[in-house]
Amino acid sequence: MFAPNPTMAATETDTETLSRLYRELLRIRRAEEGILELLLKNKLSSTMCHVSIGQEAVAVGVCDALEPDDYITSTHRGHGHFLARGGAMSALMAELMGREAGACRGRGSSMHLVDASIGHLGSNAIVGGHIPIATGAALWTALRGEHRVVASFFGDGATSEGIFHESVNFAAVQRLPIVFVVENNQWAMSLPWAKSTAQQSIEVKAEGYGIAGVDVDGQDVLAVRTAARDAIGRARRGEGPTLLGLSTYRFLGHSRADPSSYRDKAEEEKWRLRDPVLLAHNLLMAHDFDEEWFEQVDRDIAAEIAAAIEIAENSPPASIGEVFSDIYATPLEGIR
Amino acid sequence: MFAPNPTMAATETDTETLSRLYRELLRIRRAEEGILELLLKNKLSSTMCHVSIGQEAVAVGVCDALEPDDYITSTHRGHGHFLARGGAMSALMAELMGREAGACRGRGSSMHLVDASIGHLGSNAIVGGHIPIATGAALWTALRGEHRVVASFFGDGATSEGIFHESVNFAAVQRLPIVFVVENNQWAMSLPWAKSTAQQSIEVKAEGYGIAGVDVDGQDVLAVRTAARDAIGRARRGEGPTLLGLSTYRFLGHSRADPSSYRDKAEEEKWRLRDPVLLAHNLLMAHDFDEEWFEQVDRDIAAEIAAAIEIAENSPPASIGEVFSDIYATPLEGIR
Amino acid sequence: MISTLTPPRTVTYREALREALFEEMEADDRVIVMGEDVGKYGGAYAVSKGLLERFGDRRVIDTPMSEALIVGAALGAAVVGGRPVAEIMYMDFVTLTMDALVNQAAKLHFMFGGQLSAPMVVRVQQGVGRGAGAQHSQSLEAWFAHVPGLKVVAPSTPADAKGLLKSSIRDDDPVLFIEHKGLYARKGTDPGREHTVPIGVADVKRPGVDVTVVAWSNMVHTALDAAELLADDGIDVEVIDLRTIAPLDMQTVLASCRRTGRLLVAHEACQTGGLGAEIIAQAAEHLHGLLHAPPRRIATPDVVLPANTTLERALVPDTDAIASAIRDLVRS
Amino acid sequence: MISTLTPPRTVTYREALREALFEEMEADDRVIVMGEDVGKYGGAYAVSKGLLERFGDRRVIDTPMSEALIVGAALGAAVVGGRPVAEIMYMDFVTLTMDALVNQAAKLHFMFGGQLSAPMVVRVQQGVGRGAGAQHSQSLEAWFAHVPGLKVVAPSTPADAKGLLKSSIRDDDPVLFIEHKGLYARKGTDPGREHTVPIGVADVKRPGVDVTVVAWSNMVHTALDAAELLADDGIDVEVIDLRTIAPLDMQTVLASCRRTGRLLVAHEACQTGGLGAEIIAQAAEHLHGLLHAPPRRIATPDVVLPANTTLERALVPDTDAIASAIRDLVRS
Ligand SMILES: Cc1ncc(C[n+]2csc(CCOP(=O)(O)OP(=O)(O)O)c2C)c(N)n1
Ligand SMILES: Cc1ncc(C[n+]2csc(CCOP(=O)(O)OP(=O)(O)O)c2C)c(N)n1
Ligand SMILES: [Mg+2]
Ligand SMILES: [Mg+2]
Repeated sequence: MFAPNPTMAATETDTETLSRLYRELLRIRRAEEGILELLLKNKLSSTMCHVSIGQEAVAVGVCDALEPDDYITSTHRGHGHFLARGGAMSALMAELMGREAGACRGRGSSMHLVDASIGHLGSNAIVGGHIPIATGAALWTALRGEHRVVASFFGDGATSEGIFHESVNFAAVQRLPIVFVVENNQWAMSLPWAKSTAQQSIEVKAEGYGIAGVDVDGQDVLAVRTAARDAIGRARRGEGPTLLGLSTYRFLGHSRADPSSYRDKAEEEKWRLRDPVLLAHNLLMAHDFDEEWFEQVDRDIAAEIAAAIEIAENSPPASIGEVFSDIYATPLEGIR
Repeated sequence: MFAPNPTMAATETDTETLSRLYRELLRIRRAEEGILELLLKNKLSSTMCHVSIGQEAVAVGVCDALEPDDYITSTHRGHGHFLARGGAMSALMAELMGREAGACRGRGSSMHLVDASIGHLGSNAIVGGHIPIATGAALWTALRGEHRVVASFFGDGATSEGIFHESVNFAAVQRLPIVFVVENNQWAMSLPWAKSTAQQSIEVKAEGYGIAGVDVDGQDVLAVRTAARDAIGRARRGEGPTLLGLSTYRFLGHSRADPSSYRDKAEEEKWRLRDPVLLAHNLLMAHDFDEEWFEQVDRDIAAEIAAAIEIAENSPPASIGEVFSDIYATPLEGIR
Repeated sequence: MISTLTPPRTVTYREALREALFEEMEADDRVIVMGEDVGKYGGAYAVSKGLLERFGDRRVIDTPMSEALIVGAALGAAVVGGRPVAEIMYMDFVTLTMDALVNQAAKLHFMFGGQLSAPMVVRVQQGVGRGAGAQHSQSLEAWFAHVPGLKVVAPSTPADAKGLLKSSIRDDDPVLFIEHKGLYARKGTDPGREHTVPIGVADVKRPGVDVTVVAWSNMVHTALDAAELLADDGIDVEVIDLRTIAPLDMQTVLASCRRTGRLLVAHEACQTGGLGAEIIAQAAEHLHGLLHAPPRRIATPDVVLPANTTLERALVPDTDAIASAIRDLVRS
Repeated sequence: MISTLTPPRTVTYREALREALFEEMEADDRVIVMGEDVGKYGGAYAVSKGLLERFGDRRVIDTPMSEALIVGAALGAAVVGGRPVAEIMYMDFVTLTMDALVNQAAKLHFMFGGQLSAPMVVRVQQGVGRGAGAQHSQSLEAWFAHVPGLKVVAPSTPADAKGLLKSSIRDDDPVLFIEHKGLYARKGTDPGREHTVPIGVADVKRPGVDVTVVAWSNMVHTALDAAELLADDGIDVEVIDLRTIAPLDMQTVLASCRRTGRLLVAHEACQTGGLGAEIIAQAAEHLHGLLHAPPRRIATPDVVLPANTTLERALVPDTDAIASAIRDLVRS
């Protein structure tokens, strides 16, 4: 199992990449902070909202390693995956605010984001519910010889679901082009990883399926990206699936109502030191990026978020009429 | 993974044990041959019937290692488990023939056998459906500090079911006193083990759950018994579950209608050489058991089976009236 | 009316459930609680708060995220002597437990010739109110009314919740105990320690002579509110709270309909194939020529629920919708 | 009547399904088949025999025993361009796939704002006839009529089976395609290559004026046999084969009832909460005062099915039982 070390390894000195990744990490962080503000202002259309603050390097590192034609599937905690994959900030904000301009036309809110145009096949409110969907997409793309890869994000908690097992096992037998991304934030609501499983190494779990597996520092965006590239490369070369174990931490509660009182404060503080945004920031500083550059990034992001919220606010609320007509893709005469 | 070797290892010279085991192996073999005859004579109450011919050493070796207070759960191919655990021959025959004297009063037939008085908690027609039941029984007995052990029999096919994963994982986390017996007869209907999973070692699978696991020759009843005793001992000492992988072979089709045309005849013949009854027979011969002894065993078993069938035939058919009153254990006034 | 007596204590639905669990666990050490986050977290809707501290982690068991296992293992524990109360966090996740509930728990007693039984409770929570969306808001009780061997209850008040939970725990059959996310904070009379409510008996929550309204769970309150509204118009509504979904107490419903001559069933589940169909069907079979107006259902239309509180409110029958359905019924 | 014309070819229900799969796979390379033992084994009920040999193992995929994965992966393939036909061996095992069917496939199109759709078919087989017992004989169609977003069909003849399977494969929504173990060997007219049957349209299998009998799947034949019996007594029975379970074609049913004034619904599923309830309920709502007798259901009682062909036969409505129910209805 991965043991977090205090600094991010500067295994990569390509500053263009690093600055791109940093920008994306911060963009997700600020977007979710913005969402929490909207929530406090009662501007969200649903009471369900799970932010990924502290876990951004997982979304950013993996999505950076994907090609445009690839697919992802995501979770109830999926704002970061959506943005990192290239989903529009305004589609996210409008969705959360229940507007027509939202990713799901205001019907899905925080737990259901999607953008088929960029291969985002949907986030899911059933923990594990999307893993077989990702597997099926991988099956299809493999059958067609398309050389696309699927990355399926899910949490540590999801690994205890039967459907995780059925999906990984099938993908292994069929050697499907899929990366199972275990976004291990150490907790599934109040259940610690050690009570989710008696085998905490993802690498060893992968052996149980006869596939590749790795345990990686999920706070180090470069390490995540490197491991993801390896896994995606294997998948694209027809060498089958990987279980990609990324150790990370959810800095806030499970959902807005949760004070995480089941967690040890010392543990929280230890992980706070390994804030993925901070680590990337420090590394850029070490590479002589200056205050001005950071401020410009801040401003760009703030402007993007403000514009997105404005678009959302100007968008009409989700329409009730189409609640009836959009149940089927092929409506039938017979329906009443 | 276990590679079958041509003879049975005489690791145990205790001839009393060996003769007991042989008698039980043969008893199951002959009982199932009898069942196939009844089937051909159209005397069974259901069309569903799966025999375990070729696999007897699994049932016999494991059950011999259990204590009277222990529990088992079983499968659609469960005649052997039922008999080896101590179920009455007449309860089996009467059940298959749909009589009141049957294990389930003639309502369950081949796929649903039970005898609570000997800790047989039921066989199940849903592949994997009983594994969580076994796990729950182990949970209960552990919570109560009873020192009982549960053995849950299931096939290679069942290991692909999500519920296998959820059950083993939970048992591992809770260190439950349970032995998961993988009765690996190489095929799940027409699916070979190699297409069920990309990791064919049960031992390695067990590591993925952080528990003990072994790959054992399932045709060698002594080897099965020894491995089962180890696993049961661990469980009883509070050291948690074991995945017990037993390589065996179903000599006949999946069910009566199946000619197994998907199997290689050479493979079938190779396994026929490793008939568990024959191997035990040979070993006893090597220990100077004589023809007369074997004939006496044959006669005893034939008599037991004939008597059981007679009991069954003299038992009234399952009653229709109680189909209505036995739906609930606590009937309610309000029901109509 | 001013009284000098101490008013009866009130409790919330949540507290009533919690007290039932506490009391039954104290009375019978075979009662255990298991599920996701039922321990320190106290349950997603805070029902099991305090149980871990009182009874310890051998009787209050936090499980991994494995819904099928939760119900299946509860069944296994029940078969060998336990009386487990399993929690499935949202009714929508019951989809993951259908084998254990439907093929195993419901069938085991009969299938095994009466040798085994399954004294277990599966607590779930369903319904709208939080904009929780398509996968966290469904009302699925009708499925389970179609599964012989299960008992299914869906109480609407704290007293019924407590009384039925106690009866469910003491019952020797598998009981699906359906709560509603909109009910937990609702207050009502505290029925006291020894209160039980029999499974299978409906309750007339408001007697009336003009029309029979049948509801259960949260919809009972909407129906009662509608009845209050209509009282001002001189329409006297009888509201029957089914309380038990399976087996159905149709005697109470039919007797009421015979008196009022008019029947409305109100439910939150989508209309087609909902439990309302069964109730209307039995009324039609048994009351031919006795109803003054066609029996009617009011329910959520056959839609996928949006994760959007505004749309949700527009879709699920509210007080006005029920009141106007009743008005139509009385007029016709 | 002797004819010099070649009689139309007959096919079994099983062959009709197989031909539909063959033809659709030939016409559209996006159509794939997946499930347990669908390849060399040819399917537990031999429907997919020959497909593997013709289309290879990239389009005919034997899966491990992982029902939830089968339906979930079919959905994933559908979302990205495939048109999978998944097989679940027994309806009873659909319990293992409910999340994929109910929470995912049925909801995805609406939930994701129309961006995704799920052109997939899940073939299942249900019903009694083999003494297969409590866990291999259930009829569960009613559950799925209560899930907006799904289409559900249950054809009774080879021609309908073929026509509906083709329509289901070409449809852009998830279709649950329900077969019956008692139907596979049944023969009927071969409708030829280009035959399709629209989803959502019931079929009058026998016109009549005295009473409307609604049935589907295997029960249609029992109803037709009963109708033949009664013809000798001068009772002229109209038999409607629903063919589609969801969405229901109630127009056809109600129009028939308006003519006959009498309604019997016959089904193999247990009575309470079955689809018969919905049909009777809609009839009661729409035909108040127009029926000459109370509407009636005949169904398997609310029992756990025994694995015993004798008991099975005694429990499920047969020709005589339906005939006598019709007689009662006509007399009252
Ligand atoms: C099948 C299912 N069970 C339970 C839940 C309730 N729930 C939502 S998120 C969550 C914890 C998930 O943990 P994990 O997979 O580690 O993801 P995280 O929330 O930590 O990102 C739970 C229990 C759910 N949505 N779906
Ligand atoms: C959940 C479920 N899926 C499918 C089946 C149909 N079926 C019955 S036995 C069987 C094969 C089981 O294989 P395995 O677990 O290896 O046991 P074996 O038959 O080889 O003893 C199948 C597919 C079933 N009964 N239950
Ligand atoms: Mg987590
Ligand atoms: Mg096998």
